[in-house]
Amino acid sequence: MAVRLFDHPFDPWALVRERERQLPLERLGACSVFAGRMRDFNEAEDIRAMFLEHYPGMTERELERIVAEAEARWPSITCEVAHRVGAVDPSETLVLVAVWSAHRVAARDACAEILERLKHEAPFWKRERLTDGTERWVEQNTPGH
Amino acid sequence: MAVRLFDHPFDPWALVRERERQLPLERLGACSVFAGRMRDFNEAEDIRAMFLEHYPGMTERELERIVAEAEARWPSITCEVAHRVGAVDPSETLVLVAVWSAHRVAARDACAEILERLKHEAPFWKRERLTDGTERWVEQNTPGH
Amino acid sequence: MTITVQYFARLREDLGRERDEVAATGELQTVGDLWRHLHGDPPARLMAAVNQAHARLDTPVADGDEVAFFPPVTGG
Amino acid sequence: MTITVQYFARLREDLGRERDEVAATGELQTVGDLWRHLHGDPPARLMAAVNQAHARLDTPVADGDEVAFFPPVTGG
Repeated sequence: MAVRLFDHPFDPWALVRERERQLPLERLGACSVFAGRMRDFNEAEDIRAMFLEHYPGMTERELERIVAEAEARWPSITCEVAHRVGAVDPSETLVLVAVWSAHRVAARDACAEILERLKHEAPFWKRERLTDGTERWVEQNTPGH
Repeated sequence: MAVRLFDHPFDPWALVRERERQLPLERLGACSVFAGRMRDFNEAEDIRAMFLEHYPGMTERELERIVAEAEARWPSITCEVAHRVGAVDPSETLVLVAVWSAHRVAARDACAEILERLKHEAPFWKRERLTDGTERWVEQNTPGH
Repeated sequence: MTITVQYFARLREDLGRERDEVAATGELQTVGDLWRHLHGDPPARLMAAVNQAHARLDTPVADGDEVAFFPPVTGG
Repeated sequence: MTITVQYFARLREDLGRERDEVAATGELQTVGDLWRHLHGDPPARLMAAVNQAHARLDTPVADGDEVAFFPPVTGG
């Protein structure tokens, strides 16, 4: 398990590749990855920037718990989770979930489950700054399944 | 749409990153990727190497058709598909499916659908060489959903 | 002895402060008791944590606990 | 005029050749006719393509077509 918070831009594919250098890929036939980026629009409004507030301490614990529970449910998986905090600009990566497994169904299902639980359980809050200068809190995440 | 066949090892994350340099990521908030690697075991046997036979011409047409049909079903998506052919060693990447979209459900569902259709419709055939020197054709792919 | 109460995001802004310190008494047995003691009726969709783990309004609180209240999370 | 028939993977090995050329006649109206003409009863799970698109045993064939027979595909 690896869970990381970044307060600066990170390259999700470099992170995945770096992790894979330490993994026995000849036994892990499947890798499922989700990368979420900051969009420059939301609910028909143009967004200039975002601030990601979080609850230091609880955030890391929650991410580790979510990953540990996925590893208990799909024992063969290996996971990497990363999330931005603080000020974020459009197109930057907000979240990365990567799951390796011997088989594709476990990798795919665990990747989706970790992302959904992260979105509904990990203590992050998005505050958007619109192009007209006003700011607003994102009220809730859209359902993913 | 981009569909590529490689007769030599390729780095899936370099491919994804290269493609993203041409994409408007500030509008594509979600990226779902699957990378399949050659394992050194299958059905309890140790595998030393693999040869991926394909049907030149039909392979490219099928991959393009599968991606085009996914793009018709999920109009917002952008796709990248790559597949190895020829001789492959364990841990090398066999297949890459990457799907970008404004929203995560479309990216995730389209990525899974393209992979499943590729596995059951694109004309590739795996021939495995076991560690005892014998060779065998893989009879069929396991169901993915 | 006290219970520390933290607020996040819109809730922190609406309340105008980041935290409260509350004297632990026998009447404050649950997360819900704590909110009602400080702010009255809890709003819809209020989320809470005790010692950095998710909690509900009926989760017990004890002297020395770190309690947090926050709106629905929106990460990812 | 002829129909080109290609074989792939285990089927190519079992038949001992990569292709056949068949004279187009009025009796060879479908993919299934072509297989039966060349090899008798079709095996279970036989897959076929006409002009590089998936086909079934009842798919029509015509003069000049490229027909292929192969076992279940195993890519990905």
